[in-house]
Amino acid sequence: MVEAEVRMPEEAEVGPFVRIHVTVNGTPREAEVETRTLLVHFIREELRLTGTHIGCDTTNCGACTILLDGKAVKSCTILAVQADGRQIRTVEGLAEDGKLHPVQEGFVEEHGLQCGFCTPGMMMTTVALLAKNPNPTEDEIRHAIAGNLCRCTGYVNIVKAVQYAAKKSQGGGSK
Amino acid sequence: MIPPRFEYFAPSTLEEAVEILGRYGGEAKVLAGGQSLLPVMKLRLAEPKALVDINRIPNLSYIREEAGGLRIGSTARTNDLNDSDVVKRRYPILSDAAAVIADPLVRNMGTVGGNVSHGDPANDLPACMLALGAAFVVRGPKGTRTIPASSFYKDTFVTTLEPDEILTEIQIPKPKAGQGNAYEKLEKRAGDFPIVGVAANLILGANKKIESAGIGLTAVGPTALHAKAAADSLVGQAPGDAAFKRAADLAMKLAEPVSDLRGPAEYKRAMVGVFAVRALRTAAKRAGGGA
Amino acid sequence: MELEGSFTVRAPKDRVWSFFMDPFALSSCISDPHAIEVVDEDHFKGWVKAGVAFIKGTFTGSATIAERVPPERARIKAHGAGMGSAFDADSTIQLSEAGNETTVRWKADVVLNGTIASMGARLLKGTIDKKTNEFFENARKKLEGG
Amino acid sequence: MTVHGGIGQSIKRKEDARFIRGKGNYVDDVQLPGMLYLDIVRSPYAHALIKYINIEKALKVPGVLAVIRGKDLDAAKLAWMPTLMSDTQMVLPIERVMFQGQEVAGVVAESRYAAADGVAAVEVEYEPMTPVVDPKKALEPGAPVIRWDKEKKTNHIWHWEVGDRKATDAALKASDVTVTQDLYIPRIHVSSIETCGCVAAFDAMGKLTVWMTTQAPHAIRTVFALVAGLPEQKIRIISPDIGGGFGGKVPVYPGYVIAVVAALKTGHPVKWVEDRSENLQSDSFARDYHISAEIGATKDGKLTALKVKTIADHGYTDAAANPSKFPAGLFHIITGSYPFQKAFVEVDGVYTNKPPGGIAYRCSFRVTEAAYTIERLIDMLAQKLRMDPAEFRMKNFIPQQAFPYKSVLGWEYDSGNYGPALRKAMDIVGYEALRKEQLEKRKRGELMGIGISSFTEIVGAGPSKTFDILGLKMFDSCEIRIHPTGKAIARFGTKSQGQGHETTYAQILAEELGIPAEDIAVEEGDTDTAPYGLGTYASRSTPVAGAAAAMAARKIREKAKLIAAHLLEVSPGDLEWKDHKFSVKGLPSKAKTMQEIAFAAYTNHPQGMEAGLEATDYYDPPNLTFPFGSYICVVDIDKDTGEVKVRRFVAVDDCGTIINPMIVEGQIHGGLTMGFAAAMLEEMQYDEHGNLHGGTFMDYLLPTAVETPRWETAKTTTPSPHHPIGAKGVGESATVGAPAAIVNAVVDALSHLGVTHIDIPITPWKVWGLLHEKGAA
Repeated sequence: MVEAEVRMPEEAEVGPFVRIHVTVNGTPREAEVETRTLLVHFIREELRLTGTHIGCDTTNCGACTILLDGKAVKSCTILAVQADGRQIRTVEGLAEDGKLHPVQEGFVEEHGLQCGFCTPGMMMTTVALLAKNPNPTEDEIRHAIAGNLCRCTGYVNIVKAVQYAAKKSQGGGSK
Repeated sequence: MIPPRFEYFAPSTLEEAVEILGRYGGEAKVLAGGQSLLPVMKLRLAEPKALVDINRIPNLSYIREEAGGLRIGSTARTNDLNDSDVVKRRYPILSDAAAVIADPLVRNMGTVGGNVSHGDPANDLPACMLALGAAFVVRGPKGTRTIPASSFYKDTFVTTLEPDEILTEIQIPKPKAGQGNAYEKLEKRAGDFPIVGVAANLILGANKKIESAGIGLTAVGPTALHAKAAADSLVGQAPGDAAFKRAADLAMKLAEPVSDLRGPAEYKRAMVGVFAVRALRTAAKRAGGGA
Repeated sequence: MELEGSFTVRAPKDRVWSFFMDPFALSSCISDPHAIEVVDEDHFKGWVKAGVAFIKGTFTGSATIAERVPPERARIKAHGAGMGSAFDADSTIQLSEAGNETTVRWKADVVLNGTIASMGARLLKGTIDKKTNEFFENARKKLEGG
Repeated sequence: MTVHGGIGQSIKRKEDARFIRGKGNYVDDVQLPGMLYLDIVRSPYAHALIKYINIEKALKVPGVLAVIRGKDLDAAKLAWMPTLMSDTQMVLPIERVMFQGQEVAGVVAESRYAAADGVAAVEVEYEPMTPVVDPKKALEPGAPVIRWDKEKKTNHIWHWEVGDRKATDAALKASDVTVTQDLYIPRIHVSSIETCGCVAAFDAMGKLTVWMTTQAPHAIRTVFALVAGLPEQKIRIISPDIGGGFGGKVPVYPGYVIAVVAALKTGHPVKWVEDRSENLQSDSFARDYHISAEIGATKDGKLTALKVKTIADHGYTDAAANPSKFPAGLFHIITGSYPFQKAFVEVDGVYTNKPPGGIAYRCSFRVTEAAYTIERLIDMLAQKLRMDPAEFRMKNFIPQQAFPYKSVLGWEYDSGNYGPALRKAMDIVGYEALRKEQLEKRKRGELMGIGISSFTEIVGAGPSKTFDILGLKMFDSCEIRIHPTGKAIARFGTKSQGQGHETTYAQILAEELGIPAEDIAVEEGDTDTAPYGLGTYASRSTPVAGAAAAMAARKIREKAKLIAAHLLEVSPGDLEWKDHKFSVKGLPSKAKTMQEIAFAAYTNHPQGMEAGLEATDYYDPPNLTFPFGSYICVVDIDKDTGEVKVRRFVAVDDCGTIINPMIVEGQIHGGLTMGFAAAMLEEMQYDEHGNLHGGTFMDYLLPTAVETPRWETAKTTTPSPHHPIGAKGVGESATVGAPAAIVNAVVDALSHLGVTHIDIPITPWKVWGLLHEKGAA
């Protein structure tokens, strides 16, 4: 048996805490969070929406990308409290009543994912891109996803997936 | 990586914000976009006692042109510069810079005010502000004051902003006829900090000679550098490589880069020359001065 | 990082020497918030809150007078830890008198390890350099003033 | 008649359904009741004595339950653990730290946040020691010996050599032309987007379950049993969804062991997940080979001999995940695609104050180092001989009729056909036209270059006579169960990390059994349910486990044939397996499908025959497979800045029979991108004190979509003669082949200035420096 000092937890002051209200994928949520709680930890551990991932901690990789009031942002570099009163959309909120979002479809059809770890963030960035620019050129797509790192695919098929989604969306697919 | 604990305030007025900053006397930090601050806190290289989130203060994120020129509220996002039509048409240097600041996701959070006031010599906007002769409006306990960009940057992360002052607005003079400007950045990889960056602003007179000029340098000194001598050397000259190369040489002399992961000092110095010429050429073209 | 410098003050060698041997005099040359505690005449410990602007942390550490050749030469080793990092400074001062002036030649070899060296280099480059020079500049001022 | 989802079809991936919904199950998604969090205190020094570790303050941090130190582990004989190369590695140090970022203590707390606060509160006093950073200096007499714990008082770990030194020297001496070159292949980091981590939990019966980011769960279980002395039936390793592996998730990292100890100590499940800087600072690196090579040829351009000397920087312990008998991996594939008569290769392993590891960068055991070296040297020789590099390769390739080909360094290449692959790449890229363009551009003083790499890979470790890891033979396995309704589940000893095993394995089985791929569930990664296997790395899954799938399926067919004969009331000899069913020879209408046979296997099987329809196969490959390819890269260089832009990159790969073309192409895209990253961007730089510069993604730059080239791919198909379905591995070919093509293109652009070599990564300032040196800027 390993010897080391074990100390049982005591009720010491932690925090400070704040109460926040957010709307997540259409559902209002309320919680008490430590002021330093990162939005990504709030989403993953408090809301148990684990589709949003953590890859780098320094706002480089984009695995934690979500939509905050419709804008794609990196939730590892935002405090949960900053999201108070705002709209959050995560990968879990893409499919509507079982129907895949065109972006999700695109990633499957064009083999735009391999290990799947960067995929939710990549898709959220794509959703925001297409909302702003429904018909992006390859160059615009590549620049738009420059803040999302993928180590598996080499991006070629991700670009195709985005183009697929763009076409599909214009063909009346859900937005 | 987890940031240390801190008190959090989200004041709804500037007065309140200034008062809180004062109360913490240098131990509180303004939270705007947080894209530079939070990573440093997560690395525990910064442990402010309190964060003052100014994003809840109304009317602080505008971009509009007035009689005096462009007015940018300090919490306007850097992507707003990309989306702004007036910026694209009349202040293209800001579109140039905004397009190469980190990546689109960071630009959705990062603010213009944060970028110019953070004091990081690798930030792209300060050099542009120096080239444009911008001024920063700051609010403190004693009211507001206006600081010219040229006297704002003191040292790495050190500006003339007092601990209890907040940058509220960036003021850029209205473009004159015959004005053109550009920002050229050399980076190792898309979204990376610059190896070097050069901002250039030119105003051509009726005689097509350069009437006035401004040049700012990124990432080649403890702060963004105001290449005044380089800019002044252009005044009265016809826009063209001869004049541009002379100015570039002066800019290279001013630069004091250090060797690091983004290249050896001598390379960076040389690139200041290359990018000064490139920025000046584009500026001249945009000014309608050919070149 | 090897740093060095020198300054000349209008003060007798002995006074300059005793100044550099006095932990509280030295402590008064550190402009950052700090505290110092004398363990014995050769050993001190304490803390200093150092950095640039908001990028700063508290370093706890110790200093040792490793060598003293009064009133000529002394070697001081300092060590500190904080911000997931550690610094080790090995500095020597060399005094020489000419008329009523004393010249102080100082050398400092400062090594930084850990988070700052590894991840904060871009942020904190040049700080050590500044801090060290600032320290000796303060010493000069005090000696001039006194 | 084809079965749906059979071999050769680009069916969509089964696994995607959960990933695109955010329903993947990665280690950090595992949440258990009462779970605690482990965070790790790390050393700021590359080399230091630990004077004391003060945990008082840490234990006062709210939520912190325990702090684990080396001395605590020592009591349980767990302070040290063996590496895969039978060296020893610290779990937690007792007296010394050996690299910056090394684990020093573990803090266990109720939350991630409390654990991090606890880490910040642990006070460690060190006494700095002189670090050994440069492996060449490490070998100099009088260099500090860093492994104080070893008998042998030197930083030299081992010497390994193969080939005939004398004969090679003689052949080089006799050669009309020789080229000698030093190449440094820098230390790089695999940086899968998911870092490493685990969740360790003991149940009431003392059974340990560990959800772990591992590419080799079965081997890990055995290592845990041997190291911790736990009975193996009481250890369950579950490798859930893995967010990229590329070799970085093969080793046993100290964090895993500390988490298990913490779970044991606290009686709670414990989660440990690295942050990115920990991952970069302490996890397995790749490359770090200091190479001196010499190559010779006759004046008319026939290759004669190759000699290579290498110093391998292993960090403070040899923890390279190599097959045990191959301390330098398969580096002796270095004769590449060419029939050298004489060759000699030697490697010396060296200790330095850097993190341990080696090979973990989407590379099958040092093959990248080999392919890069030979393809660079071939170009340099062509340059010296003033021959076109394509023509020079064509002239020297191992001829098709020579296969199976025995290389002078002892490998038997299973199959190859190199000329057509290169020709195809040349045709696609328009090689001759590009050479014309280059001439014209040079006249105008513009810089463009064309680079070729015609590499030979070696994957599918491996035959049990030579391949084992810590004695475990490198077979792999497949177990199939066919359900009464004709659906099936198949389990494997491997573990996908994005390669799409759930789809490709199902396709092999579909082809072999006549059951549509969508009716076959594929499971991997749970040691309680899956058959034993050595795991997924070094492109071995298709060559080894894929073969096991085919063999197990054929065992099923054997039994199915008897059942079909029983059902059709004919003798088995009258049946043939045709169009994915058993039919009476000459009477195709009299047939039984696998579905009908499966139902009968549970409801109406012949008297005396066991019920059920199951089979397991442990496949011991007779040889490795040797995928190959020819890549052509076209670059343009900005003279003012030294920036290199990859204009085009054409990759022609040959990996034998292709199971799913869509997935194979995806693997190649990814491999090319990692090859590009190593050639252009990535390097782990250490200062003279052993600090890693750039320990985050702010400074360690992975390629983004912007600079990543628009890959153009094509294929030739030369099946492996010894693999049941003729397949070879492909996951790493592109990483192995790409760097040389890029560097060759850059050097080609500058060759007229007298430039003959540039070390990777090719930064703009290196190119700019050369242009200045040659007075061309």
